[in-house]
Amino acid sequence: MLSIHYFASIREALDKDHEQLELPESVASVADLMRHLSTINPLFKPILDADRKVLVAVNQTVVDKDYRLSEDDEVAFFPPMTGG
Amino acid sequence: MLSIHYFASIREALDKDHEQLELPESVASVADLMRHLSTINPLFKPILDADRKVLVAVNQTVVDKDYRLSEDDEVAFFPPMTGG
Amino acid sequence: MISIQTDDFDLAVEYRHLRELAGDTGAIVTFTGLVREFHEPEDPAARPVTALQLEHYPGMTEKSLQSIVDEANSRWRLSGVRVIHRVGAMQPGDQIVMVGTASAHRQDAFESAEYIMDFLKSRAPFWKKQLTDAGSDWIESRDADNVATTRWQNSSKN
Amino acid sequence: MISIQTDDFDLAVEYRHLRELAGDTGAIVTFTGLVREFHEPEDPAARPVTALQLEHYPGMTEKSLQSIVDEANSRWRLSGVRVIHRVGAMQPGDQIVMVGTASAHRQDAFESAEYIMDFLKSRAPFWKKQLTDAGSDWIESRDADNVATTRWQNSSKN
Repeated sequence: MLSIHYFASIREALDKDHEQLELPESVASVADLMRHLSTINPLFKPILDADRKVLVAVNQTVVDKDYRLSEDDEVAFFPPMTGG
Repeated sequence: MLSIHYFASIREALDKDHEQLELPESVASVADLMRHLSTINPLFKPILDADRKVLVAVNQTVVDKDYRLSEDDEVAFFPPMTGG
Repeated sequence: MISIQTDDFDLAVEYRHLRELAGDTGAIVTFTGLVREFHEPEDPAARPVTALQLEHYPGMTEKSLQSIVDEANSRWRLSGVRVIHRVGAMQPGDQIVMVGTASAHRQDAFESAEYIMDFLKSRAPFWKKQLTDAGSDWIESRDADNVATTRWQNSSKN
Repeated sequence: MISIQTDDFDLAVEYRHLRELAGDTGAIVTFTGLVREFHEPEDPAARPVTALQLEHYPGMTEKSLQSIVDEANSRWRLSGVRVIHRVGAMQPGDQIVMVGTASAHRQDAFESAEYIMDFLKSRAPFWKKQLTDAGSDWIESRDADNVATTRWQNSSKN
């Protein structure tokens, strides 16, 4: 089971901070997962279409979109960080 | 009247922190003054001979050895500064 | 030591701890970040911020900060490092973040504090939302902050 | 503001003053220098320092520091600068010097504090004499401190 977290503007756009998802067979990479989420959730599409940057972390480390997912990964989507 | 100040290791070597001196006719530059002081005070010579660096300030600004002195200048001799 | 907390912090206490650490410390640098009333004062349409909301990613934030501090410790000879980052609701003038570094040498203390702040700004999962009388909006990351980390790529100290 | 004093200082008080200054301050950097027990720990013959004596040139020291601070104010946008340098007798662990800078931006606060410290080290008339159980000697200026100022020659900020 994938555990997916959303933060900041993305959390607000989706109106949820967290969901669980059985890793579909068609999903191998992070990019695949993003396409899959857009398909099942219309709110997700504008987030990916917008020219704003979306960062992805898997198991609390930022990864590229071609990162290969495993069952039970913790995935997070968020905008560029603005600490300090 | 020149007012001459000595600081730190130079003050200790000369065993004085301050003296007054009528600007001699032979003295135009700081270098001239240093030669003159070496002549009249044997304690001054090793300070100039040593390879340690001597800095000179006139009227509280560090100057080169060819700086031209004026009557009533405040001259100071000291080793490289070590603040902080 | 790293803390993520909603509470305010006392710089004097943190400074005293850095000073009391073992080692022949000669230099202590502290950086404190405060909530600004105008995030982009160059923008003539900017309105004064009335409140700031700071969100983070529990778990990943601590891990990110720890790896930034670990890297600083490997690049510079430090006798102590302290990082505090607040989350939750804050107001203009409030303290958001502090970084304190202690070292035998001033250059190590300065550079490591700058290094930690540069990476904390764009590599640790924090997000800021500001409230003005015109509504609320998420503060976008500044290009300057994103490029600030690149200056450390070719400058391993030791 | 610049102070040359024999008394110790309280970083918390100075930080509070910098924070209270007018202006939309977002960043405060403080540097504090402490008396080290070993000035040159690399020297195997080095003996622990038991006391430090700090001498200055009354009048010129204040002028030198003021011109360093003026130059920092012209290079960076600062809402406040504080410099305190102690003179007289001190012991290992004692505070010798502090520099505090406040600015809207962290880079300005960091760079100006480093700039002031670099010049204060080798361009302001202070001299240190250390006492060990082997006697007393004047601390010689470090080459690193003398060259530290050169890095600012080609980097006017604005």
